[in-house]
Amino acid sequence: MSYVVIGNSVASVGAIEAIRKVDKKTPIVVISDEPYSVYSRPLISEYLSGKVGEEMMNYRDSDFYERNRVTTKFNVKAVSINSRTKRVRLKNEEEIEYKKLLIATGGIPFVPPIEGRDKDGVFTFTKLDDAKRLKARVESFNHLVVIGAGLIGLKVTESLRQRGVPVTVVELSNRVMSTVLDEEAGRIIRSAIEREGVEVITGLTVEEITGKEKVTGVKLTNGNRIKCDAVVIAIGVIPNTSLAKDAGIRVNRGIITDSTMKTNIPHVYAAGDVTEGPDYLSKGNRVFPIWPNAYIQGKIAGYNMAGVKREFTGGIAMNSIELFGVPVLTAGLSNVEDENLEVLKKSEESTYKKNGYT
Amino acid sequence: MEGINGRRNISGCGLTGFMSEEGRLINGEAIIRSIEVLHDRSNGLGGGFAGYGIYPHKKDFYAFHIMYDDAEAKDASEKIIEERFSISGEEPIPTRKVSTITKAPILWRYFLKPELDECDKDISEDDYVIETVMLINDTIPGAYVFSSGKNMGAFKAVGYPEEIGRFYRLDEYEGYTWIGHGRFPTNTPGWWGGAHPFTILDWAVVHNGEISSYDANRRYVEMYGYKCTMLTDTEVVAYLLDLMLRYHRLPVEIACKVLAPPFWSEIDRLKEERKEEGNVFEALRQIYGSAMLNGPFAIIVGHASGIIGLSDRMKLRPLVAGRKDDMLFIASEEAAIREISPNLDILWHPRAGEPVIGELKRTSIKKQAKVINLKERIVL
Amino acid sequence: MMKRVYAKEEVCIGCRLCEVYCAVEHSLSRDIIRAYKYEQPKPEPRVTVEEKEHISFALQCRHCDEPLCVEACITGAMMKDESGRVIHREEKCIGCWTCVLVCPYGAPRRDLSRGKVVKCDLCQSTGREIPACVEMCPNRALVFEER
Amino acid sequence: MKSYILPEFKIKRDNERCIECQVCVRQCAFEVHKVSQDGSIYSENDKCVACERCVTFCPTKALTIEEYEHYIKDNANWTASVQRNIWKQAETGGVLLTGMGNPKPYPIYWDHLLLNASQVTNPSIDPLREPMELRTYLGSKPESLEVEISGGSVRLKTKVSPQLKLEVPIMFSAMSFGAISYNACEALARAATELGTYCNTGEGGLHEKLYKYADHTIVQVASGRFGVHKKYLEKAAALEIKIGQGAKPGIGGHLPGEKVGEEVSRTRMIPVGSDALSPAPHHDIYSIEDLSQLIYSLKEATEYTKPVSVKIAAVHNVAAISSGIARAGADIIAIDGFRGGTGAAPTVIRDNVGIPVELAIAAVDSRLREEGIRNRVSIVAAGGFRSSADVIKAIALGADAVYIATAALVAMGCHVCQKCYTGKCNWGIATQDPKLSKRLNPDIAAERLYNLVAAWAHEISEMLGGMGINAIESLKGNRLHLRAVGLTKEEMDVLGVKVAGAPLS
Repeated sequence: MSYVVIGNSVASVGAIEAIRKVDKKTPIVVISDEPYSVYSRPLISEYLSGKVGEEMMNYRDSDFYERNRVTTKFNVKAVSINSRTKRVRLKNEEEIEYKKLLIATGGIPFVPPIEGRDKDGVFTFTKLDDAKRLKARVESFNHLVVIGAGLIGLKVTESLRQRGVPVTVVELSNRVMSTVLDEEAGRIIRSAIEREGVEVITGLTVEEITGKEKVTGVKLTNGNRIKCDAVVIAIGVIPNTSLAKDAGIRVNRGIITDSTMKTNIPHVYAAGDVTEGPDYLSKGNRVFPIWPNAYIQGKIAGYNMAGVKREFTGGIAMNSIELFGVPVLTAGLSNVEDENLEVLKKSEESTYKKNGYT
Repeated sequence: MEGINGRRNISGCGLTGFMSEEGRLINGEAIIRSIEVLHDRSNGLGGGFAGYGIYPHKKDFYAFHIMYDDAEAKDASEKIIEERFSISGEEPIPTRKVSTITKAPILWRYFLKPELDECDKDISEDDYVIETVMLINDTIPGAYVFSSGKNMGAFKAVGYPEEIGRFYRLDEYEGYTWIGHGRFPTNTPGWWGGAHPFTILDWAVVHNGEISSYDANRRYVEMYGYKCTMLTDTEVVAYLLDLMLRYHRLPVEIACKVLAPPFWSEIDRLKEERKEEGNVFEALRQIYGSAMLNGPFAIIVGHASGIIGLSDRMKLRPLVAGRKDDMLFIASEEAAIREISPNLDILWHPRAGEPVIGELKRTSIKKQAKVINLKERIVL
Repeated sequence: MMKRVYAKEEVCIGCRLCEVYCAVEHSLSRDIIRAYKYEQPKPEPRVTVEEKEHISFALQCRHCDEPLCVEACITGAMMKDESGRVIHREEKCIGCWTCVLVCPYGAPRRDLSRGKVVKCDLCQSTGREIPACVEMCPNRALVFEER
Repeated sequence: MKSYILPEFKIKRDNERCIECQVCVRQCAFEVHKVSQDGSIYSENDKCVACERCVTFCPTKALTIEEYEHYIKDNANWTASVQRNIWKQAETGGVLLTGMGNPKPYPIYWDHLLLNASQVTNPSIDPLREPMELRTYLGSKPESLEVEISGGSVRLKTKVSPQLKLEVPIMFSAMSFGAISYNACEALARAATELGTYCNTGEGGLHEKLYKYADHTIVQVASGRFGVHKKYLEKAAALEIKIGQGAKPGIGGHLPGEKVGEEVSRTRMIPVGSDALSPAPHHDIYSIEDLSQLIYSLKEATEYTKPVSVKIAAVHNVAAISSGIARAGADIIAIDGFRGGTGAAPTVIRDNVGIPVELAIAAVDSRLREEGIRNRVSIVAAGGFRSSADVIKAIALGADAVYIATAALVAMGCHVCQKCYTGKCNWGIATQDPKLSKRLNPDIAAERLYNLVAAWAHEISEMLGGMGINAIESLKGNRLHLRAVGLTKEEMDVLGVKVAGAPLS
């Protein structure tokens, strides 16, 4: 019997590396509906911009699976889990029995029910294939609208700008990266974006994507229209929990795990963007769709699957990203107003620092 | 002393000595024969002898052997002697003509009894004698007392030792202990007084080597009233022995361990194994550090009750010893012993710093030095 | 067990020569004057002296047993090699500074001229047995040992 | 008041070599080097004391310190330093202070004494092949020993008073915690322990953390009695009553309050920040019999288990004074010559009071021998020993051992800038500033001290071997192994040596 991992991104790698630290023998099977060896998902915007080529996307060296004695089942979707027989059924009818199972299916883009969202020229941007699809056609676009000025939205915007495509960003909240940045920081980023010739519209969103089959424009909630030939919906990701739900695993927003990353079903673990794991700050559970968190959860899951008890001490939101030449580093509750917090701010020419202390 | 006299001599020499522990008297010819073998170890610039038991008829008198450059020195010295002693006899030291022995000084001997006056009451006769010897040697130019013990005498001159022995007619003396020396001084033409042995009271020392510690030793003994008029390292050995054995009453083995002490590493080891003994040697080096003889040496020391042979603690100069019946032989070369006792019971090469001690068993002479039975000799 | 660089605060004199020699060691010419005066980009040290009043110590990558930088690195540029060193493969670094964010010691440094992170490699890349900062510390305030 | 004092030194910075790493800026406690607004580095000459810290630490050797060239009209009397001193006093009205030993060009007798060596007649000894003994015992020796031999065993009947065992006849002279940093004290104590010799607390008390080196520590009882308590006397191998110091005979000491921090305060048992004033005389010693009382009080207090040393400055009447000290019951007399160092002394005293230690040792050794009491005390010579040659010559003159301090400081890094009294020692030695004192890593300093003394010991062994001597005691007072060059008859008489080339007697 094997360790079976569904999903092949960073949480999966974390689990494999942890398992192999303590268990060199038991086979590991990795199932992925993508055809690729593990790649760096955050790099897809760099791939789009051309800054990195496909070979640079590899997150681990090419001998990673071999060295860790991992059997890969790529380009095939896991369709169901039978927790009673401890089997995973693949779309190609194959069934794999597991000793321990890790669900690391990640997130899927959140696409709100905007009218016209099925038209040709509407993209999401979370996987390499998304980037490839967009990249294949990017030269042909005259104007692009990005919905959402969060991390993904702004990264895709930056990449598109670097490819010379005029872009308009539409953000429902009153500032960019509103979940992590305060107003002052948001202003700094916004002006950096605008300096690059990108139009940023806040406080509004797209009500409708217009065009017959192909996108020709968007209509905003204030009635304004913007002409464009493509739209990237980058509002956020939500946990990809359908497989788990069908197997009777307890799911809230994400798969609920304990501190050992175990679900409510014996022998089944979850890690990464699909989970709703312990939160360090609130002491509750929370989805943390961020890269380091996914690795650590994967690692914790891996150790526990291999019989070494390790606990996840809770995730902390953190991000480091460079946007339009401005490095942005945030960690913890970077955007809360709480009078119990002592906040130190330091603003110089080109830097803005803010530290909160309890 | 005039001219080159008294310069410290650097020398490499032949030594020999023997004794009858039973006190049998042996003709002086034996010591001449023994030293003659070592002819090549001397260069004709000095030699000498000391014999013990040679003046049985005057055994209670201090026998002074004095060399005078001139009559003036003799007069001045005799004035001192007359003031301080009653003279039981005086005469020239008998010599015979030997063609190679020339430029002899006036050689005179006296048999003396100290006359201590009121203010000398505190000091012993021996000290009184030493004081007199120092006084003459230090203050009378051209006079030199080269022998001052009882029932013993030193004989020394410039020349090859065997010639010197014949010059002094040693074949006419009989003694139970004899020591002899042939010199090879390297830097000074011999002066008669500079020849070995060096003596004080009945201590007579013959020596091969150079004492690098000389000035440390000299300044040490001078603290106790000795005057190193000769500025020779051999002289200082005589005074050190007198100081340690007569004044400090150290056992003779112990005094030898002062002159040639064990290395600290050996003492440290000894302290672990035999603490008391280790403590003794540690204290010896602490207290008598200035009396240690450093540099290469082998010495033979004669005294009224015995003979001592000793080499430096690295044995940079040769010393060999042998026994035949009650006879103990010590010499720088085996040949000097074999010459007079071909069939030895035993012959050995003492280790560095290990003393060879001979002791007169039937002595009528009650000497101050503590007498130690040879069987009790401690060997490190 | 692996050898690491440890600081002895009590004898760190805050001279920052470790920084100087580290930068030189990782420069192109490895000659102090050339490196500082003529090389572009300027060589960056991988060690920083932290200092406040009389307290000072040199800090560089701790080569953690479970390095957060390796876990957090989004490109796989950071890795822990078999000897235990945390190695940063600059060719895979895109300058996202996530390692800078997550490192509890503040060890990775930004080389802004190249847009890459630089960090201590225990002088592995330069073939030294004892890291330059340790060997050149004039007051033995750095030691390279197993603990 | 406008100061007329011109700088003494000039910093030269080779801009071709300066990499602007700012090491010099960070290393200079006198704040000579500064970073200007544009990031370039400049130096203020007038603050420089020529301690060479920056020069030594500059990684590119871009710095040199030179004498500041200012024209003083050629004059043998009114030299630049004379004028500078007058300006300083005219501007402050104070006593000129200085540190370290007398720098004036008085004759150095060591350099007029030459050692002997064996040739042909007497084999020299190779210390690499043969044992070479430098072990020395300090303490009062009885005139003779009584040894009993019986039944093949020997026994010592004389009780020998306590002796200090030195594996090498070089000790570290008194330097107080306060005058020097804790790290310097620790380094000295550790080196002394490893070398099998002794360090000396000076009058600064003994820091508790150094109690573990007690077996290699001589504790001083000086006029201020700082840090003297029961435990202090217990945690010592020997006790030393300090009467005087070569750098400042006849005057007391003054440790400014700024140097009296927590640790110094606790060790010296005085309040933090208070000046530590050592009176010029001991207020309970006004004559030799008072000294005797103190000697015996200390012996009583330590139950006659430790030797008691008395340290005096070498002054004109040193021989007679030493005789008195020996007769007062001291086991060791330490004689500190006029080149001995100090943490702080009035310049005029340091440069003009006392006599050379060479003459002092010779005079004292001769005098004690004349009086027949040389055994009763050991003589330790101190004050300006620069090399193993000085040490061996001192022993040949009659010293049992020597104290070194300036050489020890130099070994640890001191560059003899003479600014000890400022407390800003850039080498971390003569300072209590935690930022500066940590510059002296005791590991390194102890190693350097060890190396220095080991090297000297090795050289002494070589020289001894050359003289055909394999135990240091055979050189003690062995003045025949010394010959004089360029000295007057009177000087040679005091030294008890002959002119080079004269015959052996």
